[in-house]
Amino acid sequence: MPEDAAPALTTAERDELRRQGILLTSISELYNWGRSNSVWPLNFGLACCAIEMIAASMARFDIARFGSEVFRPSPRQADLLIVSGTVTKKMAPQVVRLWNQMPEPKYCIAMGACAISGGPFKQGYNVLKGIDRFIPVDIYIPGCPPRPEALLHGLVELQKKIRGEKLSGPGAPRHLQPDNDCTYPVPEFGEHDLEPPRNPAVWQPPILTRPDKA
Amino acid sequence: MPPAPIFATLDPDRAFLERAPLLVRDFVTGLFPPSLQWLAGNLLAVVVIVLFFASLFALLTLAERKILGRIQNRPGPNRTGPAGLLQPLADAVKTLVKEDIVPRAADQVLHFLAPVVLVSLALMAFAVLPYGRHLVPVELDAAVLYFFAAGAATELAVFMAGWASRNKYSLLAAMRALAQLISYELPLLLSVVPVVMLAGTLSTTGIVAAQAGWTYGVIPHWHVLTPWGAAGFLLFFVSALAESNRSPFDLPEAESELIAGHLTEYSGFKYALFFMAEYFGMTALCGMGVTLFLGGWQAPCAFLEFIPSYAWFFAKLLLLLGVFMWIRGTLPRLRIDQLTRFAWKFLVPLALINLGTAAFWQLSAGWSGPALQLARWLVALALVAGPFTLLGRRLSAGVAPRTYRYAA
Amino acid sequence: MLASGSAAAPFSSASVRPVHDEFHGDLLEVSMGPHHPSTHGVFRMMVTLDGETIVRLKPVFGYLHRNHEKLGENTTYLGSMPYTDRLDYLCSMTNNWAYALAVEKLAGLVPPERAEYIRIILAELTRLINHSGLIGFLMQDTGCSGTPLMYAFREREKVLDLFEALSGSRMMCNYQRFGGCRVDLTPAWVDSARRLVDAFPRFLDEFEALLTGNEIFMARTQGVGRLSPELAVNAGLTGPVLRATGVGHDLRKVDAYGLYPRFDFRVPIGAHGDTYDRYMIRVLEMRESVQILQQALRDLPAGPIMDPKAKLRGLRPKAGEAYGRIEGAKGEIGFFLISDGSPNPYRYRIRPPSFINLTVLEDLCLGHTVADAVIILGSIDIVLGEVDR
Amino acid sequence: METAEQIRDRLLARFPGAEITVVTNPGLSAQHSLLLGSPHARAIAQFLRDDPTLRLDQCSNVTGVDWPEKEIIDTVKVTVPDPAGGPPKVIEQKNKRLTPAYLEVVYHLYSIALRHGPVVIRTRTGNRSDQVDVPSLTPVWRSCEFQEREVFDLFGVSFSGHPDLRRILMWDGFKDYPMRKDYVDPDDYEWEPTPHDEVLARAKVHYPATPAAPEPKA
Amino acid sequence: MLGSGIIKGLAVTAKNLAGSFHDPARYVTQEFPEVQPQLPENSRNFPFLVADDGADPMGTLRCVACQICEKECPPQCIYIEKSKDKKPDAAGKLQLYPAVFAIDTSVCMSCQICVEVCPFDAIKMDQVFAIATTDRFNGLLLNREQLAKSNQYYHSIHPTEATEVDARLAAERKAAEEKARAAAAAKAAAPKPAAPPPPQPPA
Repeated sequence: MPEDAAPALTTAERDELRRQGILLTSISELYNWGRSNSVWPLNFGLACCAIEMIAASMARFDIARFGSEVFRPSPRQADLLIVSGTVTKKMAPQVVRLWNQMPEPKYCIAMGACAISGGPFKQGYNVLKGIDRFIPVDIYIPGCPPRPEALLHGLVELQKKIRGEKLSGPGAPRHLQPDNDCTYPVPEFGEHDLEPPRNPAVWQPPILTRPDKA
Repeated sequence: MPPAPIFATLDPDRAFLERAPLLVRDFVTGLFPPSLQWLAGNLLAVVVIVLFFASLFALLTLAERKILGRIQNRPGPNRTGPAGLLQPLADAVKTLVKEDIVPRAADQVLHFLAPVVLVSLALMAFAVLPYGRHLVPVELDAAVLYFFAAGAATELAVFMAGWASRNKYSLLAAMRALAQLISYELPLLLSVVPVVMLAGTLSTTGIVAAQAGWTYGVIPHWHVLTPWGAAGFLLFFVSALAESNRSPFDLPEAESELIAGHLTEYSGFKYALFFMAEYFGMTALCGMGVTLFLGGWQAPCAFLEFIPSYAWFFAKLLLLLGVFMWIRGTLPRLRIDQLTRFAWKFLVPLALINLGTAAFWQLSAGWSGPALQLARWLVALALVAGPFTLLGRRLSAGVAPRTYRYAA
Repeated sequence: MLASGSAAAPFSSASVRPVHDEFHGDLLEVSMGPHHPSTHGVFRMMVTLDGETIVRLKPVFGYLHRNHEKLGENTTYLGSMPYTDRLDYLCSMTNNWAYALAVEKLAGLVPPERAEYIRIILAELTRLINHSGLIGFLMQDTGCSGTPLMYAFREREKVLDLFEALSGSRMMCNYQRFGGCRVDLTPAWVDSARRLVDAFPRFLDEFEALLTGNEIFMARTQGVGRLSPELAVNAGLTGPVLRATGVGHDLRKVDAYGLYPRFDFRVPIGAHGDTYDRYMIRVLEMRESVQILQQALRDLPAGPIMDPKAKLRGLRPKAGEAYGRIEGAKGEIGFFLISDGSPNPYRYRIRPPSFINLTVLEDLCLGHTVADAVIILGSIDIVLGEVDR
Repeated sequence: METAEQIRDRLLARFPGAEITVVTNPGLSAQHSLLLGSPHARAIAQFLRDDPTLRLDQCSNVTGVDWPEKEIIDTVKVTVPDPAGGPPKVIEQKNKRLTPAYLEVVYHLYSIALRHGPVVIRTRTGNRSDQVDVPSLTPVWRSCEFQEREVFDLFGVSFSGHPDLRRILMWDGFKDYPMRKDYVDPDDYEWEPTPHDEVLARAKVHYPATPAAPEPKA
Repeated sequence: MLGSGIIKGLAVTAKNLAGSFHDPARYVTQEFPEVQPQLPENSRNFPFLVADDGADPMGTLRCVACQICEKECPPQCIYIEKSKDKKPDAAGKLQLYPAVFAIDTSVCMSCQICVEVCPFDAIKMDQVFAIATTDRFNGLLLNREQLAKSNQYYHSIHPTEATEVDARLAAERKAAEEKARAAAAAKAAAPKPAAPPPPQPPA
């Protein structure tokens, strides 16, 4: 509600607005409650972390308790992309494509060191140093690999994040902003590296300052 | 125009619970002017069926996830609402608010129509099932025919979806769906023919009525308790699994091979509609199975008749659906050629022979005395078991457990 | 048994009909993967279909190529050990062992007896979880709704609990060291391992009751993906895939590395080389592994677990080269190291069994359907971390 | 099993014109290998596979090794006559030379039928730039198919006679040979909070040019 | 007979379905956020720095900034800068300390090699795993203050190992003290006795 935009409201109008606000609030609560309790991940494993992701859906940990055991193989029906493992440069375009194919509202969890930053393999010539160079990531789960419980914890954090989203206003999530077509450019294979090697709209690292070491 | 009899007339001997649905109906239709009561009654039936089966669908998805969970030593969804009961609601909200993606290359009209057609066809099948003693939404003389006509058309909607998506996996799924339709419609129908033949009617109420009564008050006269009926029920059940695309015949949406088959390009609520139609189809087929072979709404023993008939119907229905889920939790999937071979070389001949068994059963109905009765049973059982064994041996030729050697 | 006279290596039939053919209509080219539920990660198969029948299949690799060998040449010998965990990330213990073996050959270290026993125990436990997990995944590909996989992972969690109690990590154990092992077994650990091993045959029985005699499973797997022993040997296949063709080649017997000659176990071999054989060989191997485990846990000697000559840091083996290989769960996993006397290996090469086992994928799949290709791939047992490295 | 020298002798008897050298392995495993000259390599490989006493039916492992030119300083003692007519002096003379640069392919052969091995054979390219051809052994052992493709992809060794020589791990348009020792990977070091050595040097390019900023946490 | 294998399989799943209601071996779920996992002692996730005194962690870090772990760390996720001055350690010896000690948990592979190579028992493995975050850059880079945990904490997660380490350190300290005492005695025996000044902590 842009409150400062309407300074000359009568009390009645103000009450009316408030009532709408309450309605809107309960709708948004239902909306967020439904989405947060029905997060269907994409059935998409990349590397070692995928095994822990599978383990999280197995009997010991049972991700089904959160309503998330419906691992959809098709991106069209998935709400959550768990990037579970090393994203190589050869794989990065496909990951971005999958992300583009998912319908909004969608979320991304970078599971494990490799997905966050390239992890132990970051010095490799074919390893992308973190999937957040191309797509926006909501939750980062460090670990190599994170325990299944850590993934469940990440999922709970994601549910919290979804529940905290607002339906309107400037803080609205990406998919509710009108001028957002929610597609991300897919990098292409170049002669030495991906082209472009990063998506500057998504990847904005802070500037590191460091005293001279030597 | 006089009000058409939507439901059969009220039986005054019945208990209150038995009559309760009718009383509610009469109360609601009574609120309308008499000239509109036929319309109100029809609409009420439609609304009740849609609402009831939609919520049954919601519960079934939850039940399936919970049963699969329990089979796999885990609880399944249990934190959305008390014991996870609100999980379907959350899923519904989620699918409703998801973005709806139509691929640019897809046939826009067919891509939209397929789920709509599928759900409406699946819903149509519910019109002729007798849910209770007097609860038949539409009393049709050719109810069985109508039911299978509506059921067969659903596969066309699957084909529509697969073709319209312009996705190679969807296309493969569409091809599979058609092959499956052609193969399994036949045994499904053939397994029903004996029932129709013996009951002498295509009306579902008539078929249920033909299974009324008990021997000694405890052994019901259900078709499934006769040799031909048991065989027919098994044939029907297997064909119904295939017809409703359930494991082990879930080839069109074979997840491990074809991503999600015909559903690959569907998102949001359209996907939910497909899911709903699958469950509707499964429920309707189970309902038909209950009607044809398990005595419909009849109680299993005379002294259990105090429980209202619709409760019996739904108890049997849920039992069958539970078996569907149990099978889904156990069995791997067949291959498309094995699926068709199974239908044409095994189910169809068995169903045809079963027709003969049923005919024999009907002809020998007059045999009396324990010796003749025994002979009747033996002959009928032999007619069922013999072909099953022989055809089964041919079908599984070359497929057997093996013994293994050890290297020196 | 093995033909030796053929002049050239056997290849899959080269005469595949063209994609466009006026008599048969167009063929369908499907790219299965790298995102596909049944490619066990990010493997990709370019499949050409005639109806549903495969007429051409080209595997595409590299979607998980994380430059393992390059990293291995830029880090110390010890520093590569945790990376080997991530090769075949289901079997970190056997990878550790193979690498340790190669370095021990290079540096002349000899692990003490107790360490060898511990290695055997851990390797066989790894074999149990790998094979049961593989069968679970295979059944998933065959279309089960997760049930066998769940049972397999139920048991796997028990083994992982043991691994975690010993090494600290569930999957990435980083446990073996050059010349021995990092941590010693405690008596409590041995007891729980013994309990697990004794209960394992019951699980196997249940698993087999669920799968082995199932008519649908047999129909899906028997006669599917047949492989001749000649081709299998020539294509360098190893492990259960090779033994399913009837070649009794098991490095535990052939190389007799570690202390395997002390143990009484048999090597099951198949006769048909089809998918069902590959499944059954693994089931039987698990039963043999249980035998080995029972003997090892019974006879576990006391003593040190590290070669006294070994030191943790600053290993600089003499210049030279060595190739160490062991029978991993998926086949022969080998490490080829060239040392130039510096702390880093000059060349660090992994011989990945599942990569080489994929050589025959096209031969196995031709003439079968998409559904078969999926289970054939599943029965070869690949892990992409190892295929692409 | 025969030693490498015995095999070489037998091979030389069978293939009189072939170049076959025993490459000694100074390491503890002492696994010597046979260096095969390109012209006869495939025929020799086939002989090794089919020879009844060897029957090396399994080619287990194929590896590329990059040997760039390396400067070696040989210390030679030279006797120099004293120009002043005294007794000749022995002085040490340091000769710098470059080792030839080449790419090497190593094959580990085993016999499954006779349960012995390994016999290690090697082939070498002429140099690292334009003469990178060696004969492919894929027609002899099918197991070399993917492994030789991998060597081609990562080292740039071109196998003549390989049925399907394409890049296997990297994408098709990739130009470099990343496993060579002189490969420089593309720069993406803009966020390296814990860099070292070479990485530190490369990461610093991305840091702002503030000299010796005070550590904020101290 | 056709179907017997299928029925056997159905029996197995039915047994598990029923067993999940009464048999703990057939109902293995640990409901995570409520039931925390029982981690074994050896379990490890990310490293932490041991501080002898939990009240003053920065003053009593065992780490002497020798940078061995930084060099041995396979993925190179540790960054250390030595201090310019020296502080006395627990044994009273003047030692450098890390002015900067950063571990990038977005890179760390939990391999434990830093722990193995540390000659001062200064770095150990933590067991905390519920650390999912939305903060990519600052949430994952742990600095000295975040890494330092007390010796009591170390005892609480790895009791056996911590007791061993404490015993070893005490023995080393005692040996050092005895050596110092012997040296002092030797000096005292010398004509000009001059006791070594007690180590003063710098201000």
